[in-house]
Amino acid sequence: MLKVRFFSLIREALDCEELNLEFTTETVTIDDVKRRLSAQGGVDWQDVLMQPNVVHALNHRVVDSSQALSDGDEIAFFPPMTGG
Amino acid sequence: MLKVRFFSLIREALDCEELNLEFTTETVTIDDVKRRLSAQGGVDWQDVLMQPNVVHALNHRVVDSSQALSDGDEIAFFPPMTGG
Amino acid sequence: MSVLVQEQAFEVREQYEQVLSNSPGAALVAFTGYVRDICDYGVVEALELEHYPGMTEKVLDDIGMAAAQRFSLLGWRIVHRFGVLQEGEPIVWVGVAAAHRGEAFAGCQFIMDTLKTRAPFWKKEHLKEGGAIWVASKEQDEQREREWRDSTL
Amino acid sequence: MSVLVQEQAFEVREQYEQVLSNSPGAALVAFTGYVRDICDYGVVEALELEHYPGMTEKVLDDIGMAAAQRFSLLGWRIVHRFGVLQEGEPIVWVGVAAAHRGEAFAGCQFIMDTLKTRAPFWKKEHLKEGGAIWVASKEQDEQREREWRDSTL
Repeated sequence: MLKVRFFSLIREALDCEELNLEFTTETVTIDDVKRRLSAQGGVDWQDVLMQPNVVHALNHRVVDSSQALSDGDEIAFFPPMTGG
Repeated sequence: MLKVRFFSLIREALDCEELNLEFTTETVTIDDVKRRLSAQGGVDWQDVLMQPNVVHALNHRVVDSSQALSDGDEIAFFPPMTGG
Repeated sequence: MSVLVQEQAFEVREQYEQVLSNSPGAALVAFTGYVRDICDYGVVEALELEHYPGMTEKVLDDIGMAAAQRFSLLGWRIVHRFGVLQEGEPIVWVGVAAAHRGEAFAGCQFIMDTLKTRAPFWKKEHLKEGGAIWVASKEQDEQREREWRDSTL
Repeated sequence: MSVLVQEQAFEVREQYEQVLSNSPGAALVAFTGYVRDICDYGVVEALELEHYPGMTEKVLDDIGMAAAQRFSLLGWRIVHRFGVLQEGEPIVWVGVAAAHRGEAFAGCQFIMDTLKTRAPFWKKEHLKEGGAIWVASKEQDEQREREWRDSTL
């Protein structure tokens, strides 16, 4: 199972904080996860997740969207940070 | 009258905190004051006051030793500052 | 050598003590960021700060340790609040101690510049006139973080 | 917008409040300098600070006002102690507030660099092994102050 979390503007736009996704041979990278969520969520999800400035984290570290995944991983999608 | 004050290493070397000097036509600049103090204090005073890094203040502002004086002025001699 | 992420206010004297607790150091530089009263869209009533629990602490710890190594820091502490904060309230406090002031200034600035673009916090400004808007990330902040990466200092 | 020169210790929270008292500002940078434990000649037991009453306050005020103008500061405060201070005790605290963090860091650094070479304070280090020595001014400090004078920032 993959845990997928959404923050800030993306959480609001998708109206979703968190979901679980089965880990399969079709969800090998973060890009695969984005494609699968876009397919099942429809055009609204696609618009949000495919924005060029979406940041991806894997197990609490920012990574490239081509990053390979393992079963049990926690993935997160969020806009650029604005702390401090 | 001119008030002359000494601080830090210079105060210790001269064993003097403060003295008054009559304001005359021969004490027109800070350089004149140094010459007069060296003449009356002897070679020890001359050695201390003629050191190249001595800082001169006139009425609480650092000035050049050629600065012209007025009666009632406060002059001070001290080494480079080391605060902070 | 420590990170504090919390909703509540913090006592500034305690933070100084934390920075100095391990090693005295001769120079301490501390940055505090407060909720602004004005933003691009009007007068700010409150700031809402969302963060990513778990990731936040890890990233702040990485940033502090990187700064400590790069600038020979003798102590450091990063305090960042989340939740709803009123205008004028402190949001973030970063303190670093070093043997010399140059390292302390640079270390504190490095932490702030890096934290701005790397720590998972998101600000939403609630306006006095009503409505709320997510703060957009600034190109200037990205630029500052890149400069540290390119610099050999 | 204020200078405090005193022998006693000071409360850090009060200094923050002083800096913010006139205008909130979104960024505050504060520097604290402490008595070092080691010097070139041995272990430091205490530091004796002599100053020039009357001139000190005037020079610190000039430096603060120059910084305020140059870096658009919204608030500033300079606290400097004199007399005999023990190892680890705070000597100086400089806090500045500005709308943005870049100005706050630069303003605080400018005040420290200028104060080091322009404010009439002299340090004498009392060693644990006995004896005392006047601290020599550093060429590096003079250099830093010159750089601000030559800079157009």
